[in-house]
Amino acid sequence: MEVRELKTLLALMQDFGLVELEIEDKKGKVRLVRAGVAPSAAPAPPVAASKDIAARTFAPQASRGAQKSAAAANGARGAEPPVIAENQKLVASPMVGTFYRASSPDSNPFVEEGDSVRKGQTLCIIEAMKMMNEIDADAGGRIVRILCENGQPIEYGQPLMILEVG
Amino acid sequence: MEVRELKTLLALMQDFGLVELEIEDKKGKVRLVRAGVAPSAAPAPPVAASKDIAARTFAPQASRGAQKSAAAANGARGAEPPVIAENQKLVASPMVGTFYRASSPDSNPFVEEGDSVRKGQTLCIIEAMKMMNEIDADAGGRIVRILCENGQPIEYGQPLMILEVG
Amino acid sequence: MFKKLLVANRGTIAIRIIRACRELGIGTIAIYSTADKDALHVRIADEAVCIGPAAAEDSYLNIPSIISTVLTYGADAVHPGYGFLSENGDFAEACRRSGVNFVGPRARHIRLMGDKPRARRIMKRAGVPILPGSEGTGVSELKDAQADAKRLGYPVLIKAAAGGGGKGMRVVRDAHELARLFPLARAESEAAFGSRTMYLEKYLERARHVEFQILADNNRNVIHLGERDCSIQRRHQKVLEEAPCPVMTKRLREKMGKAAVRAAEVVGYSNVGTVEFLLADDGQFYFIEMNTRIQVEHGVTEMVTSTDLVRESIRIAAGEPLGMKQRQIGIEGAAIECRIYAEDARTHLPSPGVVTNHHAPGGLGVRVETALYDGYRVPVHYDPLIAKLIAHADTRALAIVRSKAALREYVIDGISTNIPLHLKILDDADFQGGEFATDFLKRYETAPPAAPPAIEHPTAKAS
Amino acid sequence: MFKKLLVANRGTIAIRIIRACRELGIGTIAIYSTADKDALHVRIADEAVCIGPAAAEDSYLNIPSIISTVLTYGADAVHPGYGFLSENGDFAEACRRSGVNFVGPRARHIRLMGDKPRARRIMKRAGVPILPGSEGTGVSELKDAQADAKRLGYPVLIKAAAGGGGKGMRVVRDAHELARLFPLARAESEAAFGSRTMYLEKYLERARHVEFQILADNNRNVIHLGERDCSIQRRHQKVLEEAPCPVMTKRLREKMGKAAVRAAEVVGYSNVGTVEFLLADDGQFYFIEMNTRIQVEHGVTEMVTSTDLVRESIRIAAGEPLGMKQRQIGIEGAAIECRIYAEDARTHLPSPGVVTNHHAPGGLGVRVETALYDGYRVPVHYDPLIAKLIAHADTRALAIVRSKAALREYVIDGISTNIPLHLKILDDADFQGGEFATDFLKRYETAPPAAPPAIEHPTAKAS
Repeated sequence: MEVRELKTLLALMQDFGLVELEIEDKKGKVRLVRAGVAPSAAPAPPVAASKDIAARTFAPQASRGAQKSAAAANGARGAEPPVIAENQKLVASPMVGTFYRASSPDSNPFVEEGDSVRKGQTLCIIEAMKMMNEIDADAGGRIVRILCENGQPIEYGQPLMILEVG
Repeated sequence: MEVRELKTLLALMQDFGLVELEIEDKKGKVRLVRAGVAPSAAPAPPVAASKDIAARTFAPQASRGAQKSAAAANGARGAEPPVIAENQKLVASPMVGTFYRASSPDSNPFVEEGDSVRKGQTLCIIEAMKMMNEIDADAGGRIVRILCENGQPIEYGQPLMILEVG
Repeated sequence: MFKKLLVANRGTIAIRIIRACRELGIGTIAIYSTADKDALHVRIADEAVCIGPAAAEDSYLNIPSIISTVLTYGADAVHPGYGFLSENGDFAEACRRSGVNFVGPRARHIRLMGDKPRARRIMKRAGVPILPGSEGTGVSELKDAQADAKRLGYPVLIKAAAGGGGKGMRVVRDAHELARLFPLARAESEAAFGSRTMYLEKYLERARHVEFQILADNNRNVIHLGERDCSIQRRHQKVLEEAPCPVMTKRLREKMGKAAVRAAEVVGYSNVGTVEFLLADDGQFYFIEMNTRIQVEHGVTEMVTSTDLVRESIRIAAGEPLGMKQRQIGIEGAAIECRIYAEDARTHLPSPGVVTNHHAPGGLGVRVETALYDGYRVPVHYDPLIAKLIAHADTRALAIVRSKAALREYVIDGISTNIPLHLKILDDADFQGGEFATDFLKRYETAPPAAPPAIEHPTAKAS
Repeated sequence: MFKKLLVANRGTIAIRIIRACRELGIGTIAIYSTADKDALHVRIADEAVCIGPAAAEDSYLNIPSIISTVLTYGADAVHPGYGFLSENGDFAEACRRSGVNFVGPRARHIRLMGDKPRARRIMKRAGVPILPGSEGTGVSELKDAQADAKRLGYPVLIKAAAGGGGKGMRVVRDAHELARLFPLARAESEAAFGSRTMYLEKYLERARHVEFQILADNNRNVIHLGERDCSIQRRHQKVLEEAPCPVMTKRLREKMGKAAVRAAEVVGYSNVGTVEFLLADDGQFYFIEMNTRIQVEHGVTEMVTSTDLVRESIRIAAGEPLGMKQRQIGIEGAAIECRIYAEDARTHLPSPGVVTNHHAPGGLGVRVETALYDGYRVPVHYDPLIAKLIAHADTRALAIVRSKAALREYVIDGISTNIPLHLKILDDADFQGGEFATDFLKRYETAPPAAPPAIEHPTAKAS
């Protein structure tokens, strides 16, 4: 099918309260169902897709990718948001800065993957303007995955770790 | 189907209170369900809609309409193609020129609405470059409607009359 | 030259700066709020860093976050664009302290020109004509304002000492109005700038807003690039600008240009700047203020002088000398800029939403600066300026025709814009005759509706 | 001036002409085939008339239909653009006989310059240098061609006497090749132009294609507007053009310009025209042919000379005198035009289909001429030229950088384009150094695939 502006479609789906949208192409079939009608056990629209397509739309036609730094590649914009289970949550950075796993180069990391943590426990440090900002767990649980490398630049809102709650 | 302007279709859905819209193409099948209306035998697909949307897209934002002459307004592009029944056909102009209903200003028109015509009978004249080109009926039947005014400029392919065959 | 420049802005000016950097071989870092993740400036920059949530205070005005981005991602220069932090002395200073170049004047010049009564004093001393107004550091009490107004004679204009953008500005025609509106203006100033200090100026009924573009390098070479006429304003907000000013003479340009250069020289100014004047019917002109940044309307000057002001400002910030001399600057033809706002044509309220169809005009003499694209959602959080359409031609008459033709070709579906207003202006006989002042747009004002209408559903009118 | 002009063309040049008319206050009639009912030129013209079915022979090349439209819808001028009927003497004459102005030279000049051997003879007599080649009216038999080739010495170029656009053209390096390729070239000429008459020219291995823009009014005032370098060609089809030619000197420009003006003067030419030369390594130049219409690449000349060639051609056709003198023409900066074709990057086969996403670049010094819009279906029936991207800057180096940046911002999804090829050219060190000849693009030729691949489903890659 022609997915000319799926991103816009998705926005429109939201705007128009569509609960179902079916497109089958090679020039055939569309089905649109708005809310308030019976068949509504529709799954939530894949919001992430919207972003991907948006990103693709302006993908440079030449190989500008090479110029893109790790920043863009790793940033909230560039990367797929990690998929998490229902009992998991993402620890996101509240600021721009540099990610550190330990309080100093020769200290042990605050946490390792698999570690259990309690609410309020320091998970990592984001250095911003020479200030060391401790990022604490806002719930007890287990660190399932650490998503960033030590010393890596971090955007606002960038996922740092996956925490399994409970 | 052409999903190029699905978003516009969505706007139309809203405007017409559609809750469901199903299109399967290669010029076949449309299903439109309006809110509060029992799903019914859907009317014929509004084929013209696609063209209208295309035309609208670039509708000038200011009142350029005033500058548009009768040519544009009456042309194949500007006007709705007339709706015809299954046993009817359109007589379309094979050339650009001026439409005349009679062979000279003081002659009687070749045909009037309601007249029966036989195959090969002259229906009208298109004058192009001082040449008078007779347009003949390519089937016998009855002239249901004459779509153009005497002396009117005519585009290539512009519908001139509706002929009910048989 | 710089290696990597952080663009501390969004929208059309961010695009403009990124393009200029690309041509200078400078890498670019775009910053963006979470509301702007799909914005065009994010997409065309070499790198892009999310710096905070949608609210401007937490992102585009968030100095610590921006400086942290500079340090973490390794930029050696920052361009502030216009609006946001562009006239914030603290930001310029924070950049300097972080060892990064700020593309703009020194912090003290930003602060000096931001203090309007002080700038007036300096200009007066330097022999640059100013309007009669409050003396000293301004007034914050009604009784002082009343004394000033009495001395000046009505009408007078109340202005915020720390002001800009029309905030805290009121015209008063008698003592009664002054008593009523002074506290209102002061409250507005306090809300917008955190300052109760106001000043009064004699109000000219029919004057044009004429501003001179300044370029100054770090070695005190200062030139001007002629003027722009920005009289077409709605409530002190520019709507349409042009260069040259249609009533300018060579002699007057020389005189006003000299005053503008003097204004920059007297404070030791560097980088781009704009000296704004009121030009009265009798040919007298008066300094209003100096803007210490690139202006929205810089493009019209670029077209008629064949210069690249953003490029020049970056070069100057990198320590390079001015690339041209005053005598090399000529004015070729005429250029008009239409600011395209996402706003309701009738109410002037912002009209955010999804752009369901976008087609920019093009062709000879037509320049478009925009951050729009098909499917882009204009966010509610920021300035509604979505595009600038600049037409350049041999003559002003042709620039007007070219602007109109381009506006008619412009397709922006899904949201409302002020394109119809621009067409009205360009069709206006007085505008075409060059006969207008800052009150021009009042003729197209419609009374605001009783209650502000709900913002229209962005896609409703797409049908 | 004219009241209503019929644009006998489609695509970018139709848009260009409509815009020029709008600026001159002339109404416009677009014509279109049934395949073009949604085309942009149809949408932006004041009126639009469908003149026939998709096949060009039945619509854009259908003289009776076009003349009938002129008479029925009441136009007083016709602009042929380029391609289609632009160099058809019969069409120019049919316009004149119908009492309507043809924007272009007189029919006899079109026919004269269309007869290549005759044009060569006239130029030779007028003292304009020509390449050694066939004498008289050309050759149609192999034995005559063999005699000519022997006299000239190999390599030689076979050309169609009625030719253009690379059709019927072949380089031959020895008698054996001549025997093989002459009948082939002749057959091509017969198919394309209905003429078996060919002529031979000495072939220059490393020469540049340098052409001069001519403007002439009806009072025999002739000027030139400098040159364009169009050496970047693929199989005799121009791909990228620039002004000025990077190796041009002031002295050589004067000399070649004088020859070009002489070429127009000697036949009493009027309106726009282009005199094409080959420029050899040693600085010698040779007349190839004269194009009696506006060229695709006219925009680069407009940028560096600040003229509007389409406007001028319409003014001249309306009987107005030249608006400028030779000494007023200067060359400012450098301009590059990239022709954007809807073609497969590897096979160069046309790539028609629906444009699923369209975003044109913009900003300072960037001019886009296109008939594309978002959702437009590029038809299979016509030339694959879908856009021209023109970058103008102070220097050639900056024009190259600006072109590259703009090409990277250009989004045309759903169909393939030659944008990647342009980026390769602009990145090429020899191109950047100005060191290239008409054989330049051979280095980027890839062997054509064994079998032409099926044209990709236009939307397949959008998903």
